[in-house]
Amino acid sequence: MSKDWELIISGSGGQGAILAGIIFAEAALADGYNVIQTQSYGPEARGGASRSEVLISHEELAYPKVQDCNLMVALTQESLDKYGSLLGAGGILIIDEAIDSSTLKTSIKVYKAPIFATAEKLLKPMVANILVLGILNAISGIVNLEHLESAVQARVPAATIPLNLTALAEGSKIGKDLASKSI
Amino acid sequence: MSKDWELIISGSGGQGAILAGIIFAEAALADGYNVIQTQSYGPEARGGASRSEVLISHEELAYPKVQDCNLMVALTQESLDKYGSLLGAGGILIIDEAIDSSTLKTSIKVYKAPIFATAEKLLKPMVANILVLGILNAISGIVNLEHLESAVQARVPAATIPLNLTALAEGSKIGKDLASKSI
Amino acid sequence: MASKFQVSILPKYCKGCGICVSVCPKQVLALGKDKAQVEHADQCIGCLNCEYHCPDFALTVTEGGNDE
Amino acid sequence: MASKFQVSILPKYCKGCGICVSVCPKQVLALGKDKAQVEHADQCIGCLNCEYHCPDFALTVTEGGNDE
Amino acid sequence: MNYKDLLRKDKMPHIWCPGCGHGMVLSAFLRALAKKDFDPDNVAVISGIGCSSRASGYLDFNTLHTTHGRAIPFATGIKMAKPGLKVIVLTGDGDSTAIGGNHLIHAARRNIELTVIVFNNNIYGMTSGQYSPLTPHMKLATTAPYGNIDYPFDLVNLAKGAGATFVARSATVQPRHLEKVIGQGLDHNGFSLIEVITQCPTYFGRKNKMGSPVDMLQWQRENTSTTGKEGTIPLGIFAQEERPEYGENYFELIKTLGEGKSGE
Amino acid sequence: MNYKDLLRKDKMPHIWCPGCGHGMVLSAFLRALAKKDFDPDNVAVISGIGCSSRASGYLDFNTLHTTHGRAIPFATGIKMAKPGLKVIVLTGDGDSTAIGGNHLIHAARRNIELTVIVFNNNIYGMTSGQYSPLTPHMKLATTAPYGNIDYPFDLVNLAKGAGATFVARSATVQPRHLEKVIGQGLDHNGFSLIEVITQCPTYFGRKNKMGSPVDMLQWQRENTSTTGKEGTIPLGIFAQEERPEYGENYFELIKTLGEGKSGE
Amino acid sequence: MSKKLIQGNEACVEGALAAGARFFAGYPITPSTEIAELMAKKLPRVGGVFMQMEDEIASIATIIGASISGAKAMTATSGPGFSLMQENLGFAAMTEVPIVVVNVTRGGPSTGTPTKASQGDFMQARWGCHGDHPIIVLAPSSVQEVYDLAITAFNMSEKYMVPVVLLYDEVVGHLREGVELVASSEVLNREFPTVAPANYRPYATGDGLIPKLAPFGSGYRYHMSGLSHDETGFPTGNPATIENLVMRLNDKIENNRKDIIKYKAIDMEDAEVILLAYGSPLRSAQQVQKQARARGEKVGLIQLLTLWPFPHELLTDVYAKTKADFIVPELSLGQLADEVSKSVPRDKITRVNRNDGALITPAQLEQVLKGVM
Amino acid sequence: MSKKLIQGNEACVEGALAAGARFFAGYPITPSTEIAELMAKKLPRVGGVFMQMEDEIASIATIIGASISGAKAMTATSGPGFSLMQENLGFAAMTEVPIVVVNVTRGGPSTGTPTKASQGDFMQARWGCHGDHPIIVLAPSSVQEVYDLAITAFNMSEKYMVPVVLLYDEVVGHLREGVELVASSEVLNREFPTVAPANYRPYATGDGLIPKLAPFGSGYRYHMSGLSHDETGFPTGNPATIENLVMRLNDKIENNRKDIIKYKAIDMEDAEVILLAYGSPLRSAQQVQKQARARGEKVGLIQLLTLWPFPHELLTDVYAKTKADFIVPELSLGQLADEVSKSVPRDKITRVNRNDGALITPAQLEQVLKGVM
Ligand SMILES: Cc1ncc(C[n+]2csc(CCOP(=O)(O)OP(=O)(O)O)c2C)c(N)n1
Ligand SMILES: Cc1ncc(C[n+]2csc(CCOP(=O)(O)OP(=O)(O)O)c2C)c(N)n1
Ligand code: SF4
Ligand code: SF4
Ligand code: SF4
Ligand code: SF4
Repeated sequence: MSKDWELIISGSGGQGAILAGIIFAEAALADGYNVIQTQSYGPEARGGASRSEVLISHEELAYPKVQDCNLMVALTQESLDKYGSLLGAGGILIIDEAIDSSTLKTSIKVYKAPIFATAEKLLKPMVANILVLGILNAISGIVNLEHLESAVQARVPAATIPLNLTALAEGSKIGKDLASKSI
Repeated sequence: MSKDWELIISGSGGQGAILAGIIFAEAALADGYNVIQTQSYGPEARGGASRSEVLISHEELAYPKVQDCNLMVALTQESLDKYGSLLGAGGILIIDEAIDSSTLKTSIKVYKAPIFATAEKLLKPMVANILVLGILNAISGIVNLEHLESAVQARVPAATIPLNLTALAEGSKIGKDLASKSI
Repeated sequence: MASKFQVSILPKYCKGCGICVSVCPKQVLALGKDKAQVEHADQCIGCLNCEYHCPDFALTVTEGGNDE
Repeated sequence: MASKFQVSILPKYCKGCGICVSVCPKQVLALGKDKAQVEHADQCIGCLNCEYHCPDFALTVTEGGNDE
Repeated sequence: MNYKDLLRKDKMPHIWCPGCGHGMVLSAFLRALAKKDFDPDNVAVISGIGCSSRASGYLDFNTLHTTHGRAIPFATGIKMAKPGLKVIVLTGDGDSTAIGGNHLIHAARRNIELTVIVFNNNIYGMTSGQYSPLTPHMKLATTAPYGNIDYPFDLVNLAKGAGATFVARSATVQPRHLEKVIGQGLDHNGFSLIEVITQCPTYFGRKNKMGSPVDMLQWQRENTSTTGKEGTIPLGIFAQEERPEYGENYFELIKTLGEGKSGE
Repeated sequence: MNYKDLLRKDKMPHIWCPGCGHGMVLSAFLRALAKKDFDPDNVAVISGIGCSSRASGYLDFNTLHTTHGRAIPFATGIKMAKPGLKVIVLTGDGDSTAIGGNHLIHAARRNIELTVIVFNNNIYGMTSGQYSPLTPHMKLATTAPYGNIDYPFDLVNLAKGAGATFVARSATVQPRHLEKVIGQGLDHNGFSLIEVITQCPTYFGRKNKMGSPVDMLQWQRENTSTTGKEGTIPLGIFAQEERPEYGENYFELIKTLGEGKSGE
Repeated sequence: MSKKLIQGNEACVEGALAAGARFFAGYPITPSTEIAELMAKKLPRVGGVFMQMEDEIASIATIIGASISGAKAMTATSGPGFSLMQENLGFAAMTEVPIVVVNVTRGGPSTGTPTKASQGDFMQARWGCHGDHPIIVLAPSSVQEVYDLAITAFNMSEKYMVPVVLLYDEVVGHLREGVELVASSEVLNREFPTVAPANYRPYATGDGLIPKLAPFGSGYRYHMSGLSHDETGFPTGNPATIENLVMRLNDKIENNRKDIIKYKAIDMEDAEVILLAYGSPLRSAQQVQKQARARGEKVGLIQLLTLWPFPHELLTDVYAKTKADFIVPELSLGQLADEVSKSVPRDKITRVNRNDGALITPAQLEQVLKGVM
Repeated sequence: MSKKLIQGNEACVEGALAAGARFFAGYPITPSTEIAELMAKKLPRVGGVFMQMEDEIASIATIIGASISGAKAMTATSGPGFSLMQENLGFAAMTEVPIVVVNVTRGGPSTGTPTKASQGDFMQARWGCHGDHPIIVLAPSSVQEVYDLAITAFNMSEKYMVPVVLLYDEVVGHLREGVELVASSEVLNREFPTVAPANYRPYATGDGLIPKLAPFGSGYRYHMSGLSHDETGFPTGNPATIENLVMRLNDKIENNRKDIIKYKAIDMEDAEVILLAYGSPLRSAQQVQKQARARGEKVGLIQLLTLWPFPHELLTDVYAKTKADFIVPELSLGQLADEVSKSVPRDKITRVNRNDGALITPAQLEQVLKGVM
């Protein structure tokens, strides 16, 4: 049974990696995929590094966790160091330009993007998680952008919707750029 | 397997039926018997009619409750009405002279004694339970009187020892009388 | 002299604790064999002490006395 | 003018909450990138506010100052 | 309505020992209740486990005999799911202040409308005479054969400290006072607690050589007072305060949300 | 002895969030303790479950991290089986007044020598921000999305009402005051309770828009007072009373029995 | 209707509300807390009551009280809190008050590993309480099943007047999947008495086994007690009455096993190996079973949806027909496999156990399957 | 030494004191209360501590604390209180603190029939607690055995650093028999660490399975937690460490089954029918077995003294050798028989159940035996 996408989004607590996973899963669901989203907590109820997993497939899904990760976003060096090895050969990795990915399997397609610089530019570093979704989707082309937009609108605080949609658009732009360059 | 004696002492709460059973069991234990003493409570933790059972045997005892009662003391009409039917054919029954035992099996040997009148005479109706032990033992001849005396001494409040020993002696006297008469 | 009040005791309820006897200001009640009983019905002044102190709902004091 | 007091910060412990900065009467401390740091060591009067308020046991104020 | 008509007559006489004060508390409670115009169908009486907690079974209302110590949370659920019910908790000193102590203080804190009547006989009667959190220091009990080294709660202080808005104490020797304060408790809009000093002649009395039930009442007469007599246990109302009731607050919230007045 | 030497350095930094007041309480506690001449081998620190209850793990004593709400009875057993130990309970407002409320009032009643320090951050931190019995009326929490309709305990009143012989309240914004009252609590012969107002910026602060940890301390500064300023939460010592300690009473009894002075 | 992406715990709330739950009392505990938090948000909006109690004992007592007043009531907790609820769970069973208790399981023993999944409470869910009486335990493995079984839990609870436990592990509670929020089964409500109040005997069940308990305040005044009681609800010491009561409590569940026991059995006919599981290990088993069939291996799958009463008749039957080997993956030391061993010979059961908080992966199961085939 | 006539509950106190128990904390409950009352009288006379606590939760927490300070500590309760103790029973198992919990069982469910015997807590004694970990449960059937097994309970508890439950029914607790108050086995004490405090890791068991826990205040400063922990006692999230811990807790009991499992098997060699029981039904079984043998019938008797871990190896072995029919009398709905059915085919087990508070009489058993022979 083939799973189209097995995605991991990781970061440090508070960066919104989990929310990003949920939004992407919701968009994929709207797209007609079967999806499962899970997250890992540390041994404590709160704090620590966080990780969101999303399975996206047109087939029925059973086991709810990533088995062969083929798509990864890591928002911090620490989270890449911790989870990078889960990304299989030929997988896609999206990271900030400041992150070092030199120790990963060479077959991995690494997309380095100015994630935090751009988010900072929008004056709100906390939108990095949404911005990266734009990049991710532009590169992977998994879901319909409209569904992604609706999912963002449904899941972020009402007051921050415009800002987050801008971030998503910025991300899409960056993603398209990167995708075109990498061809 | 033969059990020498299966004794039930019953009365209303506060009459000391349970204590009497314990004392008799203790005396029998000192006599070298195997003994088991049990008691029944009502559905409540307190109050109601009470009943003490004593098994006395030279063989090992297993089942701890009376199966074939052959010896019974009933301190009230109510308790005789309730438990009298447990006394088997040929069994011995000891009751106060005021109690009616006409509905029992005819093979039962009924000994009616002036239990409460005598106790009253000793000025303490509450010694009826010890007094009846004297009667019981004189009639059944189960234990050595000395052991019964020691058991009484060990189990009643220190201040009441002399009184209770008197009651025991009175009982023995009455019992011997009755026994001799019934021959 | 008949009292205006009647004190009735439900023997089925009464447990003979003697509290009513002790709280009656007029010695109307006495403890019989195991139960309270009315001894001097005519003395009752209807103060209700006995009924209100009875733990067993055994006592009822009613106005109207003996002619009821 | 060197202070009689030395303020040392354990960066491993400091979580950058900024409380020490806020309670220092002499603006000795400042929040750097994610961690508190000593900015005006010479101003310290040894009041211990910073150390006593630090939730992370990251601050130690010792007498003896720079010559230690 | 005659208060005795609120009894389940077919369950009488009750199981309490001769001279036990629990029946006197029950009598005063029924007299107080009979004076209000509650429909018995809308009265629920909840109790825990103990001699005192057997009280619920004798009353012709909706009655619930729960687990030891938990009458108050059961009552809380009954009340919140059907706020129109008048909910009364009849409980012992052990039931309410030992195993049930936490629920007592939290119900007081919430100010939920329950009338809690504590039958305080200073002992665990049902289990035959162990000391309770209200057994006075150095009194005897089966588990305090050398005298109780624990100190008791002052239940009035405890309830007040927990935030109860109505707190009273009375005694079986004062049946009219008792009836009156229970009545006031029943009228209170919020949590009300009435501690009733009552006698257990069978265990507390016997263990502590206090004599007959009549003697125990005499002891109460000498050692309690409604006028604050020095050296006695004070009887009376010790807190009576208006504070919005828990259910009122809650159903107000539902209303507000329903009207869309308050969002998240 | 330097108070920081009482920490288990290999366990540091601790798990608490940036700006969490729990570390400030711990610091004041260690400073107070370091001034006494306890042998660390004879100090036992017991805690329940919660962010605050993680405190025990950082301390180089005999430390026990128990179940939620039960630190006090565990501590009671430790103390009574080895009366020479100095036994301290570090606990949260949820741990000690919600699930653990009964044990708290009973330990206070018994007057057993335990020093109980309640880290009161007005919320359940460990489970991510539900309201606690000390969350003020109408404040927000994850389980009070429309404002908390419960009323909080006044913990000082509750402890006093239960019979505690030493009761104090301080706040993290007053580290010297805090250290002092903890020190006095440690010296007290009997049950001592110190409520400490502390900040949870992550949940209570964020939910109630109280700003940064620095802002939350400012809030404390404005809303607490050691001098009884009108409209503020009073800090200070609210009960300090001599009453024979539970263990003293007990071991005295053993002695008396041993000398055959008292029979049954 | 389109699917919504929601979490297991969210589905639990949605299911409960769809079933008519209007009362929740609880005490927060990881990993169940989202249920309380969502209930706090949603219940007041539908006129229901949410209460956060002082502890788990108060929580269960309060919902029993609420149900006695006629509300459909629920609480949610995890292992430590579930342990504290046992005494009053037994009270609800004894007095026959319908309630639903959700236990979202985490790693034990004791406080254990609160944020990780485990199935260590399998036996406790049935036997945690003193005294002898059955209850019903349902175990969803997907978010959709959490929703569906939450409704079923209330339905069975009302139908059989019995507490029902909804048991699922942290992974099921926290994963998000697309769910159709449409009740797949009709909502059932307890039956009310029809006799006149004067003739009402609450526990007189006539020919049936299930009492019709009138909500308090509905005009039927009666007595309820956790003591052994007779048909009127009053305490009894009569042995025959007590035996009748205990047997009826047992029979009302045991005699309805067919209706209560839910499971899915896939590809049984020719199965040589059967994977048997519930909860998150079931998900791995599903994948492996599919993969194995795709490879042409004769592997079947049994998913338990009802854990208690345990479907011994099913297993006995399946084993008799197939003589298959059973593989039983579980996040515990073997509680499930032990229970299976009452119906399937011990040496036909291969146990796959994991107690470290991690899941049993499909890869791990494939390994085991290889060994067995 | 001559025999003394004492009650089961009294023998429990005497045994505990003989084993070195010096701490009791409890909360009264029928039919266990005599234990607390006697402890209150006796402990202060031997320098021990008696405390009556506010509830059963405090009771068990307090004795665990006392044991952590080095005392041999005990509590006693009955069903409702035992239910309340479950959470902290698990804590003691997890932190490996020796304690003895006595459960004198009464009729359930719920408050049930407090003054009558029952065996409805058989499964709960093993599975009442959340999480997965074994404990030891011992079951005396006579007053002498109460005394002896109270000592054994403390011994096993100290030896294996595990909570031990002493389980007996109301009849055993209240009957009086002649007892020899002489310890039949040596008194064991937990081992103390010998390493220097600086090198002490409380849960490092080396080649063995049992930790050496230093009492608080003995110069070893360490941390204990109910969270999953490593050898130092501190919380861990490491899966391998957690798995090791859970397995060690299991193995320290399971690997010592031989030492822990006590039973009496009488007349097995040629047995065609075997009576299997514990507690008061055992007494009837004893009588019936004797009577049957006297009649020349090939009837054997197995008395369980250790209930948990359950002696499956014994039963498997006996069944393999004898192919006998089993008669299992019990005061419950069949919990014991169900457990037996893991080792003996279901259709070889005849159940004799009684739930009305009365005992299974020898006459009743004789009837059943007649049917089986
Ligand atoms: C969980 C639990 N623990 C203990 C008991 C035993 N028990 C029944 S009633 C009672 C004490 C009752 O005392 P109190 O509430 O003061 O009532 P009283 O009998 O004195 O009126 C106890 C300890 C129980 N039933 N359940
Ligand atoms: C029996 C039980 N119920 C619930 C929990 C979940 N729980 C863990 S900590 C906690 C609350 C902690 O709050 P508090 O004591 O105020 O400490 P804080 O985290 O705020 O410092 C809860 C409810 C638990 N561990 N055990
Ligand atoms: S009403 Fe008063 S006067 Fe009359 S009998 Fe009763 S107590 Fe006596
Ligand atoms: S000791 Fe006082 S003056 Fe010095 S840095 Fe700290 S707060 Fe500032
Ligand atoms: S034991 Fe005490 S409390 Fe119970 S009924 Fe008797 S006198 Fe009343
Ligand atoms: S959640 Fe709150 S209480 Fe817990 S560590 Fe963070 S700030 Fe402190």
